[in-house]
Amino acid sequence: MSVPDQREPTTSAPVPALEVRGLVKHYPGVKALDGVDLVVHQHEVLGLAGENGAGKSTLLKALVGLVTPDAGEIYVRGEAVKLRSVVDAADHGIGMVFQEQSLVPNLTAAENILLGGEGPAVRRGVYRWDVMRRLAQEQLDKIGSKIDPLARTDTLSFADRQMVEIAKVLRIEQRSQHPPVIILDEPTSVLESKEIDTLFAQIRRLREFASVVFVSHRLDEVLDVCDRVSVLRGGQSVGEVATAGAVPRELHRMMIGSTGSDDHYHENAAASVEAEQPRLSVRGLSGKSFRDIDLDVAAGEIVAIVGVHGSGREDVCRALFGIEPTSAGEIRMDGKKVSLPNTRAACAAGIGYVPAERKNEGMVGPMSVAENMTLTKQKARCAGPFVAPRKQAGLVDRWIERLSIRTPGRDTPIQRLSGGNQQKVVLARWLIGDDIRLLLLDHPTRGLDIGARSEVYRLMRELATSGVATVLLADSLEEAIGMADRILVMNDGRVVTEVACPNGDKPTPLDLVKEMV
Amino acid sequence: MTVTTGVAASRRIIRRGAAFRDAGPPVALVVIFAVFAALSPQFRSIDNVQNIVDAAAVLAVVTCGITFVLMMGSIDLSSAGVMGASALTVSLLVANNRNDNDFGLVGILAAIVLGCAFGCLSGLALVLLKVPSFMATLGVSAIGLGVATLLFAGVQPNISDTMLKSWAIERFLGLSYLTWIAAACILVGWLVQRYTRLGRYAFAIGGAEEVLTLSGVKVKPYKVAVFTLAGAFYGLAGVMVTSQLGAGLVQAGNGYDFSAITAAVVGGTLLTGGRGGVLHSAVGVVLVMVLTNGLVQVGVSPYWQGGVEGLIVVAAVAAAVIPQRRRNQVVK
Amino acid sequence: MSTPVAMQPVAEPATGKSGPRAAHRLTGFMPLIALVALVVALTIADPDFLTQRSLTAVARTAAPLIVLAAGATLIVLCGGIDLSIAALASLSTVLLALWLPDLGGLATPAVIAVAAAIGAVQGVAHVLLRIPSFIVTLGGMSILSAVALVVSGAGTVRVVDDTPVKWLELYVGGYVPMSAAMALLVVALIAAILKATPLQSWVSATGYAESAARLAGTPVDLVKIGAFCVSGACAGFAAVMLVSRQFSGGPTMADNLLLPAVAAIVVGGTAITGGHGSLWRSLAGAFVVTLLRVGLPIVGVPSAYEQILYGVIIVVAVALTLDWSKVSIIK
Amino acid sequence: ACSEAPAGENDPAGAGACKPADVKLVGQVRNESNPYEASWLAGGDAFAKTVGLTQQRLTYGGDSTKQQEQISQLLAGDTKCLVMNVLPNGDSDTAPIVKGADKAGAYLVTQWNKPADLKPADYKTWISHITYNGVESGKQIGDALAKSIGGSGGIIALQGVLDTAAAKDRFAGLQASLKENSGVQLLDQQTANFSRAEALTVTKTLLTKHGDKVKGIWAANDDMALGALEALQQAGKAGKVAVVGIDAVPDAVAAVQSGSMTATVSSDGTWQGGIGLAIGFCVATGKLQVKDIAADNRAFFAEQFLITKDNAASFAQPKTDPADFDCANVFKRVAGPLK
Ligand SMILES: Nc1ncnc2c1ncn2[C@@H]1O[C@H](COP(=O)(O)OP(=O)(O)OP(=O)(O)O)[C@@H](O)[C@H]1O
Ligand SMILES: Nc1ncnc2c1ncn2[C@@H]1O[C@H](COP(=O)(O)OP(=O)(O)OP(=O)(O)O)[C@@H](O)[C@H]1O
Ligand SMILES: O[C@@H]1[C@H](O)[C@H](O)CO[C@H]1O
Ligand SMILES: [Mg+2]
Ligand SMILES: [Mg+2]
Repeated sequence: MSVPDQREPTTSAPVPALEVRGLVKHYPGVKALDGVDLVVHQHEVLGLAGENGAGKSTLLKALVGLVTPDAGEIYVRGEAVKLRSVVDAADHGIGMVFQEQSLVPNLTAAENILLGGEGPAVRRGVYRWDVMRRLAQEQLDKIGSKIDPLARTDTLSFADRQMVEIAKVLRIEQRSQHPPVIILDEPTSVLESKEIDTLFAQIRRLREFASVVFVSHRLDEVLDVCDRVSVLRGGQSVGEVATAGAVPRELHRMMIGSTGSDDHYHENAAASVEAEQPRLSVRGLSGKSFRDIDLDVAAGEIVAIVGVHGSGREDVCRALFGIEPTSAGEIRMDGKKVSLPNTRAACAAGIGYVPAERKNEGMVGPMSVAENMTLTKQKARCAGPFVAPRKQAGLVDRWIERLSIRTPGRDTPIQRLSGGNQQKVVLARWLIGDDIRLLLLDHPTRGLDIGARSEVYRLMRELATSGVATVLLADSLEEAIGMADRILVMNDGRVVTEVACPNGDKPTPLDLVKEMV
Repeated sequence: MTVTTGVAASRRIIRRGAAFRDAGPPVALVVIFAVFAALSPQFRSIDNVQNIVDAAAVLAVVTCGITFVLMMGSIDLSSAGVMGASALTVSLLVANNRNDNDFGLVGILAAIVLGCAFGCLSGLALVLLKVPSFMATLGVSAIGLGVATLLFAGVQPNISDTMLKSWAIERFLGLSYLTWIAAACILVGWLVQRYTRLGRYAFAIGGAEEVLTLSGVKVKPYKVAVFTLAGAFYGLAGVMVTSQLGAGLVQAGNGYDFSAITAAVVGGTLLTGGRGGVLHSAVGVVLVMVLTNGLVQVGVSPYWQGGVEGLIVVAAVAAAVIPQRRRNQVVK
Repeated sequence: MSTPVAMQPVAEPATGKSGPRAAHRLTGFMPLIALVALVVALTIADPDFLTQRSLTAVARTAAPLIVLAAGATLIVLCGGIDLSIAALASLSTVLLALWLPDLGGLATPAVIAVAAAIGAVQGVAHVLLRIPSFIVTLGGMSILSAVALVVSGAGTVRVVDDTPVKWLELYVGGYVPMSAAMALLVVALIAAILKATPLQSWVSATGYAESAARLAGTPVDLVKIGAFCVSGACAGFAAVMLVSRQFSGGPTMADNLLLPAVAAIVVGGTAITGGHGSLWRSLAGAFVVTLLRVGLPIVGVPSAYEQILYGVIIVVAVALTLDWSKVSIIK
Repeated sequence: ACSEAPAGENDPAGAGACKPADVKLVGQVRNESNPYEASWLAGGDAFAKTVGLTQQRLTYGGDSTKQQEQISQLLAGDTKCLVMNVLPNGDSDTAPIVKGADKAGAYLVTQWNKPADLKPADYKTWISHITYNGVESGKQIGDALAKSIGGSGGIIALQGVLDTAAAKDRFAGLQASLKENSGVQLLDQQTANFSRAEALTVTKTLLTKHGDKVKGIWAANDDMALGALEALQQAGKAGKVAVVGIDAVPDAVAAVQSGSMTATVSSDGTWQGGIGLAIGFCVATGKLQVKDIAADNRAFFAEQFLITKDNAASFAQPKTDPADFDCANVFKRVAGPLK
C-alpha cells in the first residue's frame, strides 16, 4: 500500500503544515539522514516508523532546531525556514516530547510544564506562583492528570513524569497563533495502557486543531492512532502507508526492506524446565517497598513479574542485584545461600541486571561500545591481570555481529548510537563471559524496534535453553505472557498470586489485570 | 492500569524523606550548640551568642553568594581575590588616609559593582571560553589579588568614613549593623531563590542543565548573571571586612572561599547542584561559627583547633547524609 | 532475525573520518602546545630564560608538583577531588624528617606507606559515609595539618644526615634531575598500569557515570579507595622529594602546593567533572604551572601584574586544552 | 651516569671581582601587600638607587615552595655577581637557599629565619644573617604592657604563625616578662597567624570569654595588635584595654602616638631591605672581604627600638640614611652576636 514519493505538493491540496525535502545529516562515520522527504498535513496524525537507528530521532530533532541539517529544506506552512534552536521551532509552532525524559527533577511539575515559556506566570523575572499553578493545572487537566502541579518532579512516578512532559509540549498551543505541530518521539514506551489510552485521546483531540508526528516501535499503536505512516530506513524515506486497513506485518516489511515476521512471541520455543533444584530461590525477602517475597526460578526458566507502578517489582529486582537493601529474608543460588551487599557480590554470584533507565544507569555515554560491553566480565577480555586488546576486539566484534548492533565501529562512543542499539550493547555486557546464571531484565525491550525486539526475545530463549534463569519485568503484559513460563503478580509490595504460563495454555492479559489491581 | 494509591503512597515516602534530610543540619546545629553550652558557661552567655552572630556576618554574605553558584553545580573560588580588590577599592574611595576621596555610599556601591564585574568575568570565562568554574574562578581570584596589590601600593589605606566604620561598631537590638546587613542579604537571597527566574533557573541548571536547553531556555546569560550576583555579595563582603578592620587589606578575603563552601555544604547544599539554598547555607554558617567560637571557649589547644573543627565538620556532614543514603547513590 | 540493513555498518565517508581524527589528535596535544607557547613567550620576554641550566632547574622544581598532581589526577578522573594532598605531603615531610635518624633508608618507604594508608582512610570515609570527597578531604586537610603541627612541635624538623634521600638530588647524565626522572617514572608507571589493565575503563566509567558503572558490576568503591590510596602515596613521595631539597621537614612545607596541583590537572585538560583526562596531561599541566610560578617573576614581571597574568594565562590555557567533545556540560 | 651537580654549573665567583655596574641586586620577601614588607622592598630600591642600580623584586606569597622555586630558577641564571637579600619564609627554607647560593657562588644575606645550627661562617658566599632578638622584644612589650596596666591584671596573648621562630621567641619573651611581673596573669592565648582579620575574631571571642578581666592584649606583631584594637572598638572597650605589638608599621606607630596602643618595637623594615643588599654589594665589589668580617657580624641581632608614646614621633616617618649603607657602616646596628 506504499504510495510513490510526492516531491511536488499537489496544488489543489491545502498547504502542508510541515514539509521536509532532501534532508541530509552526517555524523562521524554515519549518515543519519540521507535525503529524507516528509510531509505532515494539517489536522493529521502522522506516524513515523523505522528500525532503531533509522534516523527518526535525528529527523525530528532537525524539525525542532536541535540538529542542523547538512543539506535539505524544511517548509513550515509552505514557507522555507531555518530552525536554529528550540525557541525558533516553538515560534513556528513546532514542539517535541523527547525520547529520553527531559524534565528538571528538582523543579515543580508546574515549572517544568511552563519552562522557557512562563508567560504571565513570571512577570519581570518575578514568579507568581498562583498563576503558575493555574496555568499548569490547565495543561494537566487537558490530559486528565491528577498530579499536584507544585509537587517536585522527582517525587513523581516515571509515568507521571511522562504525562508532565506531554502537558509541557501542549503549551505550544498557547505559543503560536498558527495550528501547532506536535512531535512525540516514543512517548508510550514508558506508559501503561491506561495512560496510553489517555494520551491517545489527547492526540485525537489535538488533531482537531493541530498536526501530530508520532513515533513508536509498537506498530499496532502506530496503526491505531495515526492516519498515515511514513517509513524511514537507513536515513531514507522508503514510503508511506495509509493506516486504514493496514497490518503491522506490512509496515514491518517496509521498515526492514524484506519480508519478516512481526511475530515477536516465541511461545513454542520454551525450554522444558527441569524441576530439581531452583537456580534462584528467595524466601521471605523484605525491603523498603516489598515484603515477604518468595520466588523460585529454575535454570532455563523465565519468570515474569507483573504489577502496576508502585507494586515494588523493580525494587525486588534491584534487591536481587544488591542495590536495594533488604531487611529480612534469604537468597539462594543453586541451593547455596548468598549475601548480596553490593553489585559486585551479585556479579560474582553469576547474576546480571539490565536496568530500565538506560541513559543514566545502563551505559557510560562517552565511553566506547567496546568498553561498555566489556566493563563487567574481565576474564573474557583479559590475559591474567592485563587487557588483551586483540582478544577484546575479537570478542566485541563477535557480539556486535551476533546482536546486529548498528555502530560505525567498536570504538564509537555508545552515546552516538540509537537507543535500541545502545540497549543491545548493555545486554551484551552480561552475555560475553558465558558465565551468567541469572539475568534480571527490567524492561529490556523498552525503545527497541521490532527487529531488535525479536532478537532480544530470541536471545532470551537461547539463554534459557542454555540454562540461564531469567526474571523479566516486561514492557507489556503481552510480552510477559509471550515470554514467561510463569508469571508472578505483585501488588503493594507483595506477591499476590502466581500464574502458570505454559506453552499452549497461556493466560490472557485480562486474567492478569484482575489480580493486579 | 495505574493504581493511584500506590503512586501516592510512594510519593509520600519520598516527601517524608525530603523533610527528614532537610532537618539534618539544623539538628546538628542544635546538638553542637547544646554540647558547648553544657561545657562552657561563657559560651552560653548572651554576650557570646551576640558575638557568634556578629562574627558570622561576613561569612554569611559570602556564603549567600556562593550558594547560588553551588546550586548550579558550579564552584566559586574567587571570593578571596574579589574581596581583596573590593576592600582596597572601597577604602580608597571613602574618606581615608591615602587620598582626599570621600565618596561615602557611592564608594561602597562602586566596590560592589567591582565585585559584580569580577563575578561577570568568571561567568564569561565559563560560558564563552568554556573553562570549568573551578579554574575560571581561581584565575579571577588571582586577578583580584593582583588588582588589590596594585591598589595597595605599599601603604595601608585606613578608613575614616564614619558611616562605614559605624557598621561594625554601632548596634541595633544588640546586634551590629553588619549583622543586620547580613540578615538582609539572606532575606534578599532567599527571595531571589524562591521568587525570581534567576534563582529558580540557577536551581534548575543544577538539576538538569541540558533540559533547560532542550526547553529553549538560553542558560548562558543566567550562568553569567548568577556569577555576577555572587560577585556582588563578595564585593559587599569585602566592604564589610573593611568596616570591621578599619582598613583595606589585600588579604581581606583570605580563607573565605573554602569556609563559605564548607558552610554551604554543612548546611545541606550539594556540590553537584540542584539542592539546598540560602536558608540551608545560613544554618551552615551559624554551625561553622558556633564551632569556631565554641572550641576557643572550651579552651581547645590552638594546635588542635583546626583539626578538631575539620573532624566535626566531616562528622556533621556524615550525620546529615545518613537519612538519604542509598546504595547506588552517586557521591562525588 | 537480523536484518540486512542493520547488519551492515554504515559505510564511512573518507572525509568524515580524517577530519575529526586529526582534530582529535590535535586536542590531545594541546597541553604540550600550551607549554611550548609559554616557553616561547617567556623567552621573548627574557632571552636569557631559555638556557639548558634554566630548563634543568624548571624540571627539578616541577618534580614534586608533578607527583602530587599525578596522584590527584586519578581521583579527579574518578569524579572526585583531593584537597588534602598538600597537607598530607607536609605531614609526610615531618614524619620523614623525624624517622630518618632511626630508620635511615627505610624511612622513605615507611613514609610513603603511611601516606598511602592515610589516603586510603579518607577514601574509605568518602565511600562508606557517602560524604563528598571535597568535604572529606577538606576536613582531612585540617586534621592532617593539626597532626603535623603537633608531631613536629610546631616547628621545622631538621635533617642532619640526608644521605638516604640524597639520591633524589643527583642528575642523570648531568642534565636530567633525578627527582624529575622519578616524577616521570611515577607518571609513566601509573599510566601504564591503567592502560594495560581494566582499571582504565573502571576509572573512566566511575568518573563519567558512577551509577551505571556500579550497575555494570564495576568495583566503584574499591576503585575510589584505590585512587585515594595512590594519591596518598604520591603525596608521600612528593614529600620525600621536598625533604631531599629542603634538608628538613615542616608542618606547612607543602601546603601551598594544593592549588597549583589542582591547576596542573585542569590546565592539562583533565575534566574536573571526571571521566576524561590522563596523567600525561597533568604532567604537561604541572610544567605550565611551574613555569608560571617561577618564570613570570624571574623574567621581571612585577608582583601585582604577575598575579593578574597568572590568572589570565591559566584560564586561557584551560580554554585551549580542554577537549569539549568529551565533556558535555561544563560546570 | 649520575652527577651531583647539573652540567654547566658555575664555579663560585672569585670574591670581589665584580664591577659595580655588573652587580645584580635581588630582594625577596613574601608579598608586596603588607606595609612591613613593602617598606623592606622600598628600602632595597633606595639602596640600589644610591649605587646606580635597580633591585629586582621577588615575592612568593608566603609560599615556601614557591620561594625555593624562584631561588633555584634565579640561581640557574647568571650568578657571577648576584646579590640576594632574602627573607626566608620559615626556618626550614633557609638551608636550601643557602646551599643553592653557595653552590652557585651568589652573595647572600638572609634575615629573620634560620635554624640555629646553620651558620654563615661555614659558607663562603652566605655573608651574613640578620635577625632580631624576639625573646627580648617579646619581653620588652610584655613589660610595657604590665607597666601600663599598673602591674596587675589579666592579659590575653595573640600568637603568630605557630611554626615560626619569631612567634615562638616572642612568646617566650612574654613568658619571661610574666615571670617578673607576677601581678599580671595570662588569661588565655590563641594564635591569630600574624593576621589582622583573624586577630579581630579571636580577640572578640576572648573578650566575651573573659569579659572585664582583660586589661591588656599582647600581640606578636602589629597587624594582630591593630586587629585587636578594632575588636576593642567594636566591643565598646576602646581605650580601656592596653595593646602592644611588634614591627612598628606606620599605623601602629600612629596608634602609639595617639595613645590607643601602648608600645611596639621597630626592626626598621626599610633599613632591612637596604642593608642586606648593601652588605652583599660591598663584598661583591671587593670593598669588603668576607674573611675580614668579624665572626660576630656573620650572624647577628640587629638593634631594635622600643617605641612608646615618648619616642613615637621620631619613628612616624620611615627614613633611610644613605650613610647607613656605606661599606664602613653596614655593621653599625649589630646589637650582639646570634647564639
Ligand atoms: N549525536 C550523534 N552523533 C553521532 N551519531 C549519531 C548521533 N545521533 C544519532 N546518531 C546516529 O544516527 C543514526 C540515526 O539515529 P536516530 O537516533 O535518529 O535513530 P532512531 O531512528 O531514532 O532510532 P531509535 O528507534 O533507536 O530511537 C544512528 O546510526 C545513530 O548512531
Ligand atoms: N506556594 C508557593 N509559593 C512559593 N514557592 C513555592 C510555592 N509552592 C512551591 N514553591 C516552590 O517550589 C519548590 C518545591 O516546593 P516544595 O515545598 O514541594 O519542595 P521542598 O521539599 O521544600 O524542596 P527543597 O527541599 O528543595 O526545599 C520550592 O522550593 C518552592 O521554591
Ligand atoms: O610580621 C612580621 C613578619 O611576618 C615576619 O615573620 C617576622 O615577624 C613579624 O613581625
Ligand atoms: Mg530515536
Ligand atoms: Mg524545603
